[in-house]
Amino acid sequence: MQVNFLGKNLISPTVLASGILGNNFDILQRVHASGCGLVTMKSIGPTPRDGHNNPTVIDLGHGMINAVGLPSPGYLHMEKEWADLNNRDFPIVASIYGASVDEFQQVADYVSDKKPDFIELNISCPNSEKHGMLFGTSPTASFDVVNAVKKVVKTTPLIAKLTPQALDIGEIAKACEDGGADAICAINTLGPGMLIDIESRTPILDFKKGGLSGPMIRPVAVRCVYDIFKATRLPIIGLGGITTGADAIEMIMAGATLAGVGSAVTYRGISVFKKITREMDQWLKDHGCTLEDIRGAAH
Amino acid sequence: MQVNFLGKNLISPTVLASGILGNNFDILQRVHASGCGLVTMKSIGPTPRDGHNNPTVIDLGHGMINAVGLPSPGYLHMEKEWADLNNRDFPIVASIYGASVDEFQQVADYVSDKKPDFIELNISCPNSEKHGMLFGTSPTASFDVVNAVKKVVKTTPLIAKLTPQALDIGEIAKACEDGGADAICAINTLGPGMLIDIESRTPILDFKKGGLSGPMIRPVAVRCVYDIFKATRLPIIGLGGITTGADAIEMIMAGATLAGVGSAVTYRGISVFKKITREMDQWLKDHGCTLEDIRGAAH
Amino acid sequence: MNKPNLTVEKKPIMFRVDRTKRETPDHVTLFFNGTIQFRPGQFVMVWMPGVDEKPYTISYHGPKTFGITVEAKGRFSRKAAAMKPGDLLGIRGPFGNGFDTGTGERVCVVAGGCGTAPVAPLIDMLGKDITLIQGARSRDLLLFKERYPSLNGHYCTDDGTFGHKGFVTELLEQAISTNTFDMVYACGPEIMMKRVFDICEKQKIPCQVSLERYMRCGFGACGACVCGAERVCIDGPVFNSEKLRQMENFNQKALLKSGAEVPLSTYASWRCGENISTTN
Amino acid sequence: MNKPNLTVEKKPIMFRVDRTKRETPDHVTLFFNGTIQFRPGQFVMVWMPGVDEKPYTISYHGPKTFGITVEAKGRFSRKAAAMKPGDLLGIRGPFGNGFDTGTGERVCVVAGGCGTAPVAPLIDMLGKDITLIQGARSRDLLLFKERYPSLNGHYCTDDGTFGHKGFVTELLEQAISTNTFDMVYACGPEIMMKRVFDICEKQKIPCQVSLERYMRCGFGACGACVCGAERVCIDGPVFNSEKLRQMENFNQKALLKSGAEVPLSTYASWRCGENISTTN
Ligand SMILES: Cc1cc2nc3c(=O)[nH]c(=O)nc-3n(C[C@H](O)[C@H](O)[C@H](O)COP(=O)(O)OP(=O)(O)OC[C@H]3O[C@@H](n4cnc5c(N)ncnc54)[C@H](O)[C@@H]3O)c2cc1C
Ligand SMILES: Cc1cc2nc3c(=O)[nH]c(=O)nc-3n(C[C@H](O)[C@H](O)[C@H](O)COP(=O)(O)OP(=O)(O)OC[C@H]3O[C@@H](n4cnc5c(N)ncnc54)[C@H](O)[C@@H]3O)c2cc1C
Ligand SMILES: Cc1cc2nc3c(=O)[nH]c(=O)nc-3n(C[C@H](O)[C@H](O)[C@H](O)COP(=O)(O)O)c2cc1C
Ligand SMILES: Cc1cc2nc3c(=O)[nH]c(=O)nc-3n(C[C@H](O)[C@H](O)[C@H](O)COP(=O)(O)O)c2cc1C
Ligand code: FES
Ligand code: FES
Repeated sequence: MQVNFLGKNLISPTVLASGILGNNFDILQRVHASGCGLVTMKSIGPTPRDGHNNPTVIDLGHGMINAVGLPSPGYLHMEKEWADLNNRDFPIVASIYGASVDEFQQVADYVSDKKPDFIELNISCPNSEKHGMLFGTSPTASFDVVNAVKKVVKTTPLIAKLTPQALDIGEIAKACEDGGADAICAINTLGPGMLIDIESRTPILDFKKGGLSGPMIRPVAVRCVYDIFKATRLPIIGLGGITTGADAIEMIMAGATLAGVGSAVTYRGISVFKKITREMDQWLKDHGCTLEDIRGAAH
Repeated sequence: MQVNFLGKNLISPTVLASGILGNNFDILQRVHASGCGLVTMKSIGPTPRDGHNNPTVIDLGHGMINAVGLPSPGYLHMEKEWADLNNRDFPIVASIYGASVDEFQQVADYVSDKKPDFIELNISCPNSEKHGMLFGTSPTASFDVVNAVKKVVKTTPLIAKLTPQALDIGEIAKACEDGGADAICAINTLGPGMLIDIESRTPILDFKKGGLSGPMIRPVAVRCVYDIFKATRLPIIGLGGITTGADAIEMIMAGATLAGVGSAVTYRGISVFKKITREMDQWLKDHGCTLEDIRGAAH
Repeated sequence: MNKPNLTVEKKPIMFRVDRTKRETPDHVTLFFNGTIQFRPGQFVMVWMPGVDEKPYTISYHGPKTFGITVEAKGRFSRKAAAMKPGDLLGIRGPFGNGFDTGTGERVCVVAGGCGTAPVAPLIDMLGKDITLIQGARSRDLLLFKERYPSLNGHYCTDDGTFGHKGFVTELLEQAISTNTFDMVYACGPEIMMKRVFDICEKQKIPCQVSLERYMRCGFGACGACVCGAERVCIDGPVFNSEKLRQMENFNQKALLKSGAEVPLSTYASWRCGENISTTN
Repeated sequence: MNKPNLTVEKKPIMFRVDRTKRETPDHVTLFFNGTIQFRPGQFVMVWMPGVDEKPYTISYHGPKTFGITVEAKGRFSRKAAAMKPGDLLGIRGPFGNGFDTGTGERVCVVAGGCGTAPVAPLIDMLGKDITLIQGARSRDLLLFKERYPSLNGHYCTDDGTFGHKGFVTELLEQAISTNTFDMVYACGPEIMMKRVFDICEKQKIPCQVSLERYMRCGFGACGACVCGAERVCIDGPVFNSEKLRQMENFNQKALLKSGAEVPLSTYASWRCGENISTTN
């Protein structure tokens, strides 16, 4: 089930979300081999960072909560990864983050030289004191960071990853489009939320708060993609709670071009990409239509 | 399990959330008789309003999505209710909404004469084009509406009901406190979200988007109450996904004074209030402590 | 894809109309392929994408099929009655308590107009000594007239074109005078339900009647359907004598879509499309 | 309140330490009242509120009790080893694949240091013709020395205070030369695992070894624990010969907390607290 995304041919309309598995090249390759059309690296930061102590990720059954806290070797300490990237035969998104426009620019400048197929700007992470979400909730800040990065990366297509916490996510998407983004990825985790253990009277996550993902956030993700589709002409990676082919079809009908998958790896294994692709394919066959036919069909 | 809330004695620390059941006095009385400490009327508006067509409420198992759309007879057409209120022997919250500060003032002025124990300002509903949520996401607008209402209601204690969509809910709570609010209720429904039926390619809710409630939003509600507790000294009605006594204890540990219950009526019946109260009571006994002891204990 | 079991799924499950059957000039039954576990008297919320969603009683059920019978009246039901095989509808449910069928051997079933829909599967299930009393405006509007040929049926019409000219309540009084009933089941307009209840109270026969209110959620959350302190969607739609005795609003009051409590006559006028604003 | 079944619950379930047992100067077992369904080799994430959460193998299990055995080394494990009955810990799990126990009659179990913890319930369960080879730094650090008195045990210590002076791998080579094994199970430092694997490869005996990496989620989502393309938490922690042959990073590379891929020796230094920044 080939699809074209910003000029690249993908073997499936499914995308591995950033921060799921993507800690090294080998596992990205395994995910690709499991039928994933486009794999995203764990978000890369300007300097080495450990992230938070455990507990960092808890499964709630109908979704997950996490505050991993943007661990990263830092873009300067990933020679092995950059070398591996050079020998790849499948498309990769490099996700990056920073605490300022300067940092985003600096990381993007370096990373674009390593020639990933796309660079994703994580302007939407709730799990750090100072990175990300601040940008993604302000149209002007979103414009600024995308615009600044666009200047340095020149040809690498840019994907802006947005947060559902934005009051008007359509407006943010439009600002990113104006700033030079080539696509939108939505959504990052929702909330944040908090779990308190009542026996020890302690928040369970070491960072106390964490972002929600998985099936429970899907209605919000679908609404966000719907709003973004209305507000821009950019292709959208619809992400948030997708677990089945039907979920992916729903996201496409909201306006997505590709279907991102994160937490579902937990619920259906790494083969979830193959499974979702097969289920989508079957559905399209049963209904005698193509992905193009149904994109944005719910509008 | 008596508790005191702003000077009123309640038979239980549980509160019926607005918009759940509270369409007439008889059912409020039934909920009270089922062990609920404080019952809230369905939000009352300035003029008669039908709300949205069906589907308006869908159960997703781990929570609900709704866009009822603030139906209301309008405060001028509720003589029967106001008369019933006069003869009550249990405390009641009148929830009100408006599309402007003027409308809030007008409804509050009239309603306070009917002597409910509390007036709740619904500045947080996502299910209408122009009511509510706009206020609850801006500190200045929140201050303005609370302040304006405070001037006309004089003695009726005011509860400001907040939305998790606020970027910094602590800041909003503080603005409400500064405006004269006597308590905070958090949270209203989350999102909004959207469900699309892929066979008909149509959003399922007639209003397309709807707010999420129930177990799936609990982590967000707990985090909001935690943030509000940090930001203000006001008592908090913690609301969002509470279904068991343990859930209520968790909310109290986040900083709530009372535990609001909405969607759980669906999952455990109207007797959920009695059940939760009993479970809380048992837990406190087992742990040899009081509600006071554990309030905010997770901080 | 296999249809999931309706009692587990909570979102509307989409069904294509399998076949339709014109029952009378006003009534059409829509059949669906699917299993549904339900008790007679329970209802489903029927969603017509882009139009609205309304409660309908399950009127037919087989091992692999079920049906609802629609009286073409207003905007929604006219569209529903005009549906063709292959058309899509969403179904949520079943909801409500349904009739309590574990009560006594000799029963009387009273149905008026479209009220025959919920009692049909009741009759299918009871398999007891059943007296059926059914009324309609006119002969050709008598629903399911041929469905129970072996049944002890008493019929009446407003215009006298079939059976007794008059009301089902008259036939009920007559039947009670010559039979001993352990239970009377009834469904029809609320004024008729009230008369049935009064008759049964006088004769000290327990009864169960099915009521109707404007509904939103269907499962007891929103309070749109309250009749006093009872939620018609989940505490009902079937209420027994004991409950009815305490229901002050029975045959008296109902809520409009706005939540305004009005006399039942005002509610009926709204429901009957007399362009009364639902926000009075 | 009854403890929910651990295999269903996903949040940490809180347990109070029921009793503790000092196994050696370095090792303490914490016992909990609760049922846990698990396979030997599986682990749980153990949360000490306000401190951290780390993976520990289940080392004891009974019908109503289970235990973990902690080697007091660093910040977390020292606090854990010092816990008293009544202290609270949160437990998530069990996670991981565990050992495959359906393989052949004659098995050899090789354990080094704290690696004895996961193989103990394996020995309990196997009930086969078992040869145990166990090593430690010194006599008093030999974990569970009295736990399997009837077992065919071969011991070694670094300092020669008990059994053979030397490495378990030497004992393994010896045992292989005089026995036929259908399977070798091993747990211990990764360098020892590599030697065991090499010996088995040479002798064409299949083996299963348990590995260790820094973990976050424990259930295959975050990728923190990857060894090449394998997630140690869910594809492992037990890997068989077939897998090991393809794992280039086995005994070579590991990720630090930051995700930086480093030589195993660097990782070990970090783990051994030599104040190497985890972000290299
Ligand atoms: C528990 C329950 C079970 C039900 N089961 C059935 C069933 O099995 N079959 C069935 O046909 N209906 C049933 N109904 C009624 C059904 O839900 C609709 O109200 C009805 O079909 C009319 O909808 P409408 O959209 O056509 O009317 P609306 O578009 O809602 O507007 C009113 C219009 O409908 C007509 N109308 C609607 N309701 C009534 C009424 N109660 N009395 C008189 N006129 C009315 C009027 O002519 C008017 O034009 C049930 C209702 C409930 C609460
Ligand atoms: C699947 C799995 C199962 C495990 N089962 C057990 C078990 O049953 N029993 C058990 O005791 N541990 C087990 N561990 C290791 C355990 O999770 C911790 O890493 C260990 O207890 C040390 O934690 P710490 O907090 O004390 O060390 P940290 O605070 O994390 O910091 C490092 C410090 O710990 C010491 N240290 C930590 N790890 C090592 C190591 N691998 N080698 C040498 N020194 C180290 C150092 O002395 C140093 O001071 C297991 C790990 C995994 C991945
Ligand atoms: C454990 C975990 C780690 C994540 N790390 C990142 C990250 O580093 N960068 C990022 O942009 N998103 C990160 N996310 C968010 C996901 O990419 C995704 O947006 C989110 O989980 C919603 O998708 P899902 O519901 O399919 O999981 C992370 C999510 C999880 C669960
Ligand atoms: C069907 C429905 C109707 C609601 N109507 C209102 C309303 O009129 N006014 C209001 O302030 N909140 C309304 N809410 C929000 C609830 O009061 C509550 O804030 C929310 O449902 C979260 O609590 P819960 O998870 O316990 O349901 C409504 C919620 C539901 C599910
Ligand atoms: S329809 Fe919602 S409570 Fe009955
Ligand atoms: S610890 Fe998260 S994938 Fe292994």
